[in-house]
Amino acid sequence: MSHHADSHAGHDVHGGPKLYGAILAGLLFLTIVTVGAAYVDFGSSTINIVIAMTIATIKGSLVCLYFMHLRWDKVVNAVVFLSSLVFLAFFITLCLIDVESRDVLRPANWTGQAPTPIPSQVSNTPEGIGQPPKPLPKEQQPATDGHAAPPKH
Amino acid sequence: MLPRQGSTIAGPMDDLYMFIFWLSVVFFIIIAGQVVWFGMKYRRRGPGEKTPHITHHLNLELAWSIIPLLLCIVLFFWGFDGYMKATVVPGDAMEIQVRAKRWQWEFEYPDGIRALNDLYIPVNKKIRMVMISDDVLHSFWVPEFRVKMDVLPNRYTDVWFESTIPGTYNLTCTEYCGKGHSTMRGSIKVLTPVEYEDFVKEGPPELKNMPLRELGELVYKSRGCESCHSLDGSRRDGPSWKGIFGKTEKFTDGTSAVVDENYIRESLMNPHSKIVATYEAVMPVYKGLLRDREVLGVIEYIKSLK
Amino acid sequence: MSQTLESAHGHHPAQQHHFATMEQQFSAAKLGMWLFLATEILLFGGLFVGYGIMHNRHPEAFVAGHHHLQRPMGAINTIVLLFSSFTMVVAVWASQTNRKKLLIWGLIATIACAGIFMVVKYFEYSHKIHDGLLPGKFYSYKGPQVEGEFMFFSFYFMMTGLHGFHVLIGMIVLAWILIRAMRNEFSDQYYAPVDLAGLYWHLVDLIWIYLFPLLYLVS
Amino acid sequence: MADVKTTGAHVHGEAAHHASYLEENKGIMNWLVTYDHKRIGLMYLWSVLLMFLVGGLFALLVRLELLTPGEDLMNAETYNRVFTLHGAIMVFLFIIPAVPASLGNFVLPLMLGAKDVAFPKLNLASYYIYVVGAIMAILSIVLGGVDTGWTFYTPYSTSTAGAVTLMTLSVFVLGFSSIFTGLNFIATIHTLRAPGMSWYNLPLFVWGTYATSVIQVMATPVLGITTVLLVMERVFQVGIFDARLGGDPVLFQHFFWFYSHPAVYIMILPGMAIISELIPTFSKKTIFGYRGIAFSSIAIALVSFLVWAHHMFTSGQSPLTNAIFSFLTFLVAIPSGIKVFNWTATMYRGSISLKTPMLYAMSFLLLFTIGGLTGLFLGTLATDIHLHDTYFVVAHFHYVMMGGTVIAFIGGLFYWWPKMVGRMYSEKGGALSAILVFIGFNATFLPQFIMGSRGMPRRYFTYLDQFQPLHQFSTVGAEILGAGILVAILTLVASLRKKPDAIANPWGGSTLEWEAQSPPVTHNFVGTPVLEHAPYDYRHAKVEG
Repeated sequence: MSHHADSHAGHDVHGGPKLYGAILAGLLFLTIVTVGAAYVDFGSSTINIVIAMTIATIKGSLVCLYFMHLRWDKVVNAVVFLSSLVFLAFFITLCLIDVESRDVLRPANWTGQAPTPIPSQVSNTPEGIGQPPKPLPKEQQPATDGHAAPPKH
Repeated sequence: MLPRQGSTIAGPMDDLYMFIFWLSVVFFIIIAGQVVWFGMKYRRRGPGEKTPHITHHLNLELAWSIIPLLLCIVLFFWGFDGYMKATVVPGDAMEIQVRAKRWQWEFEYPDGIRALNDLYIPVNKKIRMVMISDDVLHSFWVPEFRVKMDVLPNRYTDVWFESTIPGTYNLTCTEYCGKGHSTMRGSIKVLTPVEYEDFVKEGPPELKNMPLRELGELVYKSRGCESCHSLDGSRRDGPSWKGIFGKTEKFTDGTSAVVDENYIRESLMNPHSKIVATYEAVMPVYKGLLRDREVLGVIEYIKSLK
Repeated sequence: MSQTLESAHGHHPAQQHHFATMEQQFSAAKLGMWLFLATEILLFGGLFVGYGIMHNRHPEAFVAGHHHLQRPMGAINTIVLLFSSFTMVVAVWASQTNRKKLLIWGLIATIACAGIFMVVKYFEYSHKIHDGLLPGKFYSYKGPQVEGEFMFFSFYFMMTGLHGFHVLIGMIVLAWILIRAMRNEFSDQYYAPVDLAGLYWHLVDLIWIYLFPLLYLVS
Repeated sequence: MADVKTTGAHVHGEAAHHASYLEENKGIMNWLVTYDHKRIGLMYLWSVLLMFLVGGLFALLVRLELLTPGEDLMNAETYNRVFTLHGAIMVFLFIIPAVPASLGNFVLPLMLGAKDVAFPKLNLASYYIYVVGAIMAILSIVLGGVDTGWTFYTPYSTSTAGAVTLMTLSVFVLGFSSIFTGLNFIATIHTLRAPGMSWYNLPLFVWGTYATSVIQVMATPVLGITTVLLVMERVFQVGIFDARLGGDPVLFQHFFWFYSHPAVYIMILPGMAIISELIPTFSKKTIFGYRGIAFSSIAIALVSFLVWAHHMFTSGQSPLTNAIFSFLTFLVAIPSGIKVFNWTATMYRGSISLKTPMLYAMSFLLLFTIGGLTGLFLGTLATDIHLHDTYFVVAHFHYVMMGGTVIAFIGGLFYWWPKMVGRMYSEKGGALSAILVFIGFNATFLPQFIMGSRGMPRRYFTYLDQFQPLHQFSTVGAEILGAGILVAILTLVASLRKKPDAIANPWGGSTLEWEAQSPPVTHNFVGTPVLEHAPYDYRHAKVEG
């Protein structure tokens, strides 16, 4: 590590208010672009999200590289930071692969439709999915093993 | 080591199992043999012993990286093949609906017959179980068929098998589901085609000829009556059956009635119409779950409990 | 490594006994901070994964839910946070170059921005609470809505809540740094605490850069 | 032995004894606020050993209950709580911190020639966070118990009664303790290596601990957020894991295993790291394939993040996901295999001394091999369908966790004990414990492979009569195993009553910690150690043991 003339601790001083100001201007500009892009439909929701996330990633990179000094920092710190992103990417991708591919490899007679549920006194058919839960009255709160009351719709 | 092979997929799956088993035995003997043999042969004799300075051996290291890797790839494809065969349902399977709830298995045949815990199926016929859970996760496992699949709430999962030998097979829950997890058992009775027809008409063969009182006792033990109704007069979630026949019961709505054949039948079919005072309406509805003869059996059994 | 054996400049009072040099101490501290930031990313990451999967499952509900958020408020907060990052990085630069006044004012500006952020958040939250747009079983919004819309608010509150918590922690840390700066503890010889607090603050900003489009600009 | 030049007066054999870290600043208060990594390591050691005994007690209760089918000792609800606590305590309070936080804390800076870890205060904080987490976990037993299994699967965990919320929060807290330990070690290894100690001169224990720390830092935060989401689901019903509200219970399993599979390697990698020290020392021979072992640790750490869903082959996740994860699972098997082969190759033509630590190391090799090979049955899709959630799985992971990690931990404890307390223990006691543990362990868990294959599901309070003989065999084995552990602990404790008699390097070890006196002084070395030879280079050895 080279020793900078005015830094006895051995660290170079990088950037300065001018550079940081320029980065801030860039970030603000990109914020306007993101908000603007949100009002435009680029065809599909996937493309819209990809565009929004791309802009966010550019902004994030500017913050990391300049505000967080990664551009000038030791490589190991960048590796640490990037590996957290890589593991996160694995997490997201593999979870999405599962959720998106469930039932894809089903046999020919599987139509992808849920089969008719068994008629039963206790209604637990998928109808009513996605309704907000209602607060349970006190005595119905999960209390005894195995008889927790499901939120009633 | 493995239970008997009761389905068409059991054979191929066991071949793979035995392959991995012998592969493991070979590797274990190699490694354990070295450890024990080196431990004896190169045991330290004195304090000044010198040892050779061997740091690595590239070819040897490559060999024991690549050979296991190749074996693992073989295992993966073999296992994947077996998995697809075991999980992709053939198109011509008979569908049986399964509803798992703590802690019992409910089945429904295509023609609407329902059964609790005991499933009767014809031999040599592809069966697809379409499963859903009422509460928490369960898992459907028949060890002798080598099939297992979790049962989820609000989502259907399926499992299929084709049994090859008539007989009785255990069904167990393998996803932890609470207090009754280890008794959440069922049985799958594989019938010959003739027996199966008979079953569709008249119910399970061994029950057909059973004396009514014995049949009633069986129902008491196998259909969950036991958990709420005692036989010795002690209080559980429902009234004890001891000496109940002929007694006059008071109900929560203030009325009362004598416990007779009709009352017992009504309590089974439509239990919530009359609730005995001081008890709660927790009795499940047995309409469609019990055959006529089983209802008679329960009545006879209750009569016999003096 | 050869220089690490002896320090040519004697010991700085802030140097701990187990480090040979200030440089070694600084790079250890910085690496430690980056590792901590990595854990923060994975902590928030779990929420992002949950959001992504539930968004895929109930897309209409998430779009409908986000219409209850006020984009201008979100945009203002984005600008406020970006600006605070700027003042923070200037403060770090000031401490590296012995500009004590600028350091103090930079820190004050950063804390002030964080305060503005929290005030805006307070108004947003009270608006939601008033409308009954609360997470989980407390959701009681009665107006027209799409099935599953309550789940958007579960995520809205969990994600902004965890982020807001980090802003609060950041304010406390920065206030502590400010006090130390006013006591003249930092110089071009020793500015690690300012630098590390800055890294933390930029991460809080970084996460908001993603939260803003995900929550306010869903399409 | 790595030749070390020390600038102080420390010379082998005739060194003046300096006041050790145990003798300086005595008094309980000095211990409780110490920043010394050795003292913190010892405090961790007593804590994890206590937790090990508690968890072991629960294990014996489980085995006793299973002596016969039906209810004998406890009812089903109690049984469920007991096995949950056994699992949760053993995993979160014992195995995960066991090697890194106790032995690692003590040994790692010594091996690096450092005076302490990079962040001593954080080290102490991490210990107290652990204590708080442990107290919360114990409190949850008193406040209603937990019966979810250590895996907290939803929707059971979100609907059952008891102190699940408190237990979950305890796991959250313990996670931070683990993160801070890992973070501290990574920074230490990067910045505090002795002069001359390049990455390829690091002892393999350090490589293993480094790989472990990477997982601790990168995976544990996901456990943190998972527990937060679980608590949110329980308290607010936010809906993410609740199928009735449009959530996905299988998603919880993804979240949980994204941490908990790498966590399996948090548990086993330090065990492997210890074995990589024991085998060369007691074979008095340089390690075979240093780079192979070092890189396989890193490879395991990285690939371990990509295999989590192999716990979910029958969970209802997609067949495509099953295929991907089955394949990746096989990839993680290779580096483990490489290590085992390298260890046995190290013994080849060595001068093998069958001291207690080596007996444990050899047990490890046999048991871990069984554990690893039985993993093949479970990684293979078709056979996993049959074996998933059975006693086969129970036996498999006990072979890895107990037969692997715990055996290595005890071996490491015997190895570094003289360094830690300055006393030699009775070799007879040590050898007896190693043999009892080996026999007891196999008697306990080998029958469980057979039971699982034959149809015995796990987490069962009662079982079919056909399994009774095997269950009884297993229970008897567990008693022998328990006795072996007890003998080990008594042997170590008995040595404390003697006068200090350990020399600096009783085993002829080649890594830097053996250069410090036994027990070391507060700042580890008198003078600054400089490494001149690679570790495990026995050509330069001056044999003492």
